[in-house]
Amino acid sequence: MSVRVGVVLFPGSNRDIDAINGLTVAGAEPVILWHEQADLDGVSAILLPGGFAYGDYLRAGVIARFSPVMRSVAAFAGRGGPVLGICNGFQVLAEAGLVPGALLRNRGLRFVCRQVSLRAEHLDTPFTRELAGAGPLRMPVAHGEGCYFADDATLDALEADGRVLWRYVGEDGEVAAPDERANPNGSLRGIAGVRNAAGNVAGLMPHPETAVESILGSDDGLGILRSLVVSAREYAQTGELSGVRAAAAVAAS
Amino acid sequence: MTVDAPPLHRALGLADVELDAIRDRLGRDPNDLELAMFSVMWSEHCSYKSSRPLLRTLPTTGDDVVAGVGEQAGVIAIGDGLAVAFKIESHNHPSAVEPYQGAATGVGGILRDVFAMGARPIAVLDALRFGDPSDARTRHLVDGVVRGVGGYGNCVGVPTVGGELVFDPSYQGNPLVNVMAIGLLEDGKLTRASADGPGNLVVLYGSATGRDGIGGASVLASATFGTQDPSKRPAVQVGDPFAEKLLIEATLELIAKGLVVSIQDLGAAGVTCAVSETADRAGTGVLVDLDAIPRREPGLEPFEVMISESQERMVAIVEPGRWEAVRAVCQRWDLPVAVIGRVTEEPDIVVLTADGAGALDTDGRPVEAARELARIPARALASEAIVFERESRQPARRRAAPAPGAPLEPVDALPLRGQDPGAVLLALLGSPNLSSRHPVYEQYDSNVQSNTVAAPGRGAAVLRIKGTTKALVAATDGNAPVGAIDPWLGAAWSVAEAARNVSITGARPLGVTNCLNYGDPTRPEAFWQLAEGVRGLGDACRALGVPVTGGNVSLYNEAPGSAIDPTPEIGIVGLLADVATLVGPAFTGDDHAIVLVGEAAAGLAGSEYERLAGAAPEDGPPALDLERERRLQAFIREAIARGLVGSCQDVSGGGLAVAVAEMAIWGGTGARLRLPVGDSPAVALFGESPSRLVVETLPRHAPALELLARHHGLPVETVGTTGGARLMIELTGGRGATGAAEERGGSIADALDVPVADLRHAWEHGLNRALGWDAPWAGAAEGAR
Amino acid sequence: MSAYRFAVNVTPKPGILDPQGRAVERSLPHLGIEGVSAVRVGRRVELTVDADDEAAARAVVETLASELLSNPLIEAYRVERAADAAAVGS
Amino acid sequence: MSAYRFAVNVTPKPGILDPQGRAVERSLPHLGIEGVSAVRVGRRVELTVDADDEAAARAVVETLASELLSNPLIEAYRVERAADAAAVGS
Ligand SMILES: Nc1ncnc2c1ncn2[C@@H]1O[C@H](COP(=O)(O)OP(=O)(O)O)[C@@H](O)[C@H]1O
Ligand SMILES: [Mg+2]
Repeated sequence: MSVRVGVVLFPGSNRDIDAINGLTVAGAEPVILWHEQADLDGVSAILLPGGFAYGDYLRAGVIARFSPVMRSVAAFAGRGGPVLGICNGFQVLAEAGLVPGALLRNRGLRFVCRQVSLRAEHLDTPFTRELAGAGPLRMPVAHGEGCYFADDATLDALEADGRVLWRYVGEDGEVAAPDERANPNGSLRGIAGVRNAAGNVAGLMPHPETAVESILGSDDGLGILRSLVVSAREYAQTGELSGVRAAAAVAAS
Repeated sequence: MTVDAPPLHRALGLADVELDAIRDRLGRDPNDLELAMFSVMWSEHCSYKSSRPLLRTLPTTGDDVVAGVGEQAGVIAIGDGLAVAFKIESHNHPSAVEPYQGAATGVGGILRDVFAMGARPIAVLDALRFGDPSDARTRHLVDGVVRGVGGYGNCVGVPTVGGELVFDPSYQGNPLVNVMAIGLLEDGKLTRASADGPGNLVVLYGSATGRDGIGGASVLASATFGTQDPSKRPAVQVGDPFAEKLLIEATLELIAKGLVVSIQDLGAAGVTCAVSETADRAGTGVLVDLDAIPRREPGLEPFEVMISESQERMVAIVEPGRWEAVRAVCQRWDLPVAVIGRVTEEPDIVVLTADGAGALDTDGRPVEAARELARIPARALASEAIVFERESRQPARRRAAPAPGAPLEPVDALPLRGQDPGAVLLALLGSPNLSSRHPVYEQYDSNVQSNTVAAPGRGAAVLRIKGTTKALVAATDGNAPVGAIDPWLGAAWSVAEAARNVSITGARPLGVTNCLNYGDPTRPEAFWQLAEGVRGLGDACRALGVPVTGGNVSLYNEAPGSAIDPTPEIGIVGLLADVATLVGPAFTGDDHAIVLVGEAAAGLAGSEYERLAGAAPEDGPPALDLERERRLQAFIREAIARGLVGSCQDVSGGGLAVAVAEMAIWGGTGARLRLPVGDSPAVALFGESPSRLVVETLPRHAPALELLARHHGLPVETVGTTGGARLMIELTGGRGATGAAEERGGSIADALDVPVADLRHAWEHGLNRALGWDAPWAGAAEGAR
Repeated sequence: MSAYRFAVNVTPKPGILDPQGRAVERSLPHLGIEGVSAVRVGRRVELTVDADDEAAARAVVETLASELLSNPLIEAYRVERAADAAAVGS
Repeated sequence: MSAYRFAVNVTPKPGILDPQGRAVERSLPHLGIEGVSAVRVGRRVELTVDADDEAAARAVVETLASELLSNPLIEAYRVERAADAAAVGS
């Protein structure tokens, strides 16, 4: 039986089409979660898709954060359910404080759409467990505000805690510094994606859901979506996720 | 009115004969509101008053054409219960005034034309033309226009998958911004803009109405831009792509649920245009309740409400019983919605007000307090707008094309003398018009919706159609330099090139949309260019068997003292039956055969080589044989279908050398060619004569490929092999020789010999350098806004 | 109830990267402008609040500024009364 | 020479559509906020000018504001002295 994965639809979301396609290819049953609904329709994982929720006016992701559905998403995350935010979805999660850091305007002050290379930093998480190796993974970025920022202490803590999940890498496989072309937006320490302290909520700027078929230029993103689907299935069956920490441990850390 | 004040009709841009024609149609004098409505509807932009007689000559029919010229967008059936809708439109003048918003609202407008027909927009292409890239004003325009196209398209979630960017001095005072949109619709969802059914409601939904673009249609499209009358400065329209995204979803939902009789977008001339055109198509009229139109600000005059060009609005014709359901859909998408009128049998547009209290009762009858502000027959505003037979005069020609078969003159000997042809190739690849456009298209989301098989950068865009094996292939092309010399040739050439770009992927061209960018039609020379352009467009489409399904005419592209070169912009969509057979333009491997189909013709005029090396005054552009072009395209489609083609590129800007260099750069492998030089190495290497292809094939397939080409009556020769890290082209057997060889006294031409890495470097960095975008402060001003 | 017009100035916090501010600084030489430094680009939001008194109105603005208009991780804000209390259509 | 700190407030002109302002207004119900209207979203640019006197400094800011920081077709600007004259590191 295929597992139900929610795709949150805000006014202005536009990669919902891609998310639905990607999840379908990855073997899940996508379920649209309208921004005004509080009920999560029994989904076992949630994907916040890309786009421009509320036009990204003011600041990407900020208005969407106040939608009724986001209260339910936060509660679902609090219960340990797997949540993945992609691009605008990452921005919404960051604005909502569900993942650490902020996404600033791209350092080059222009929207950037091109293929990038990612390296997965950990392969034992709900979002990377199905990856064959660390990478490099080829997939597109498409955003104007994707420069990952947190203060140095926070960054150190994230790294020490294993919460940096993906980084931009150059052709040599090395992490791309903020001023290198392989780092499309100037993100600090090449960070493309992170997760929360418990480990069940993650966000990334690149688009694995658009890189799920070789005809689209790459299927390297499939491993990330499959990981989410496997995690959803596990969560549906056991109410827990492997590779995450119990809430008590998080509170203590 | 004081004696000195110009009469109102002239202030609105209407000529005296037009006022007479209006009196004629009304049987009385128009009042001021009526005059304002006529002035926007009879603008060139809405009425096509100069071009309509020409456009009637175009071939517009085809077996699969579901909707064509006269509709908001052309629609062609593609099987599997699907159809494709597409259309191109200009936003030149607004973009010259305010590049970001001009371009952004251009994208918004053309998308509305497509989804108003019931199609989900799946792609945008932008064809852009500017003056000198080193000029500060040009840079400001490029930066703003590109940000505007991206800012809008990215937000609405429609990928921008192709287009053009050309720099030429003729656009210095008058940039061109043409945008094409493509949509996909299911059979049975086609929705026409026709106000059928007297008694039905006229529903306005989308953004509220403000003072945006008042008079923009008439002032911008009908007056020469740049005259210094500040009162003609239109209010700039600001686009709201977020509102457009909601409008797309709401409109498609209304259509999917079968809630509307008809839909039309609001563009130029606003409510006036939408109600008069929809009524005219149905032979009905509309009672407009002015009071019911939602406003963004207080104090709007009736004429402002009627002609405002506020963006992101649509009009739907709705049966009364469906109104509540329509309202619910709009409210779900958070869009203001209101009943603003009723369809009537009496074929007049009647504007009513009860001083803000609502002029129509719930049954659609005028309330007692209602006053009639305007009454005009719908057809007088729309299909029976005035038409002018403009005077046409051929200017003394600057240069003529050499007659077909004329001996090849070495007109190029001078520029090339003493030059290593490799250096010329590097200069061409790094030039503003031929270098990689990635600094521009990387600012566009090109893969949202997960359909993009071939993204911008390498020839035509390819979009797979989910749930089928099919793909759509799309391109825009417009050749102005050739058209400046011979406007017939420029237009026919543009069609040939656009169609060729589709055919070389293996796809069959379905239909053509076009944007005719020309000068002031009241100048006989400019009108002649337009007439010749339309003739060339029609001839080429007939010869290639591709119908014209729509388009747009943009006239008065003149800055004080200069007109643009005539620029017929062709947008084309083709269908690939099986996306697995798609052929790209990048070399696919080493030791493959390189086959040249077609042969070089004389003439370097209008080429990028000429732009670089200077013009030879006695030279003309090469000829175009439309019948040969048809056979060439039939040949390549057949060759691809039979699996004989590894990669294919047509010879266009920069000539054969640039075509092969691109294939090498993109494929990451070099090549070695021996090229019959004829009499002119420059013509052989850099000439842009049409109807030629470079085809890569497996060595064992080369004989079959050659045979097939001969079957189609095409000259063909295997000229080389792929592989290695360099591009080497030996020139053989000609009288002329490249300069370097001559200087050594040799009679055998030099080889062109350049590492592919150098070619790539020149090609990748050229545009950033030309625009100054490689400087650390690049784009600062615009970016900081 | 009266109408009070406020402005909220949102600026990047000290130490936070401000590429827009830097871009402005870098472009100054090309405009022939000298002596300008420490450019910071932020947002300004003007709004009208209907409330019983100014304190109540200001409380609404503070909520809005801290929860919606600024991101405390990266931005600071300041609320001020705006001179032109006249409401402007949006 | 002294250092003067200024702020330039750039706002959409009256009558010009302000999609950002509209979006903020429409999101307020989600925040449970009432009574807010006429929201206009613009930019605020703060900068330090080294000049002989305040008039000279202000002249520089005016040039900058009209030529670089605002788009006169759709935006209005106002220059003001910024309270915190202390330069903030960018
Ligand atoms: N150059 C052209 N070639 C063919 N058809 C054209 C051309 N220009 C305009 N048309 C057709 O005339 C009709 C009116 O054009 P236009 O006013 O631009 O459309 P719309 O009202 O949908 O914006 C459309 O059907 C359009 O396709
Ligand atoms: Mg239209």
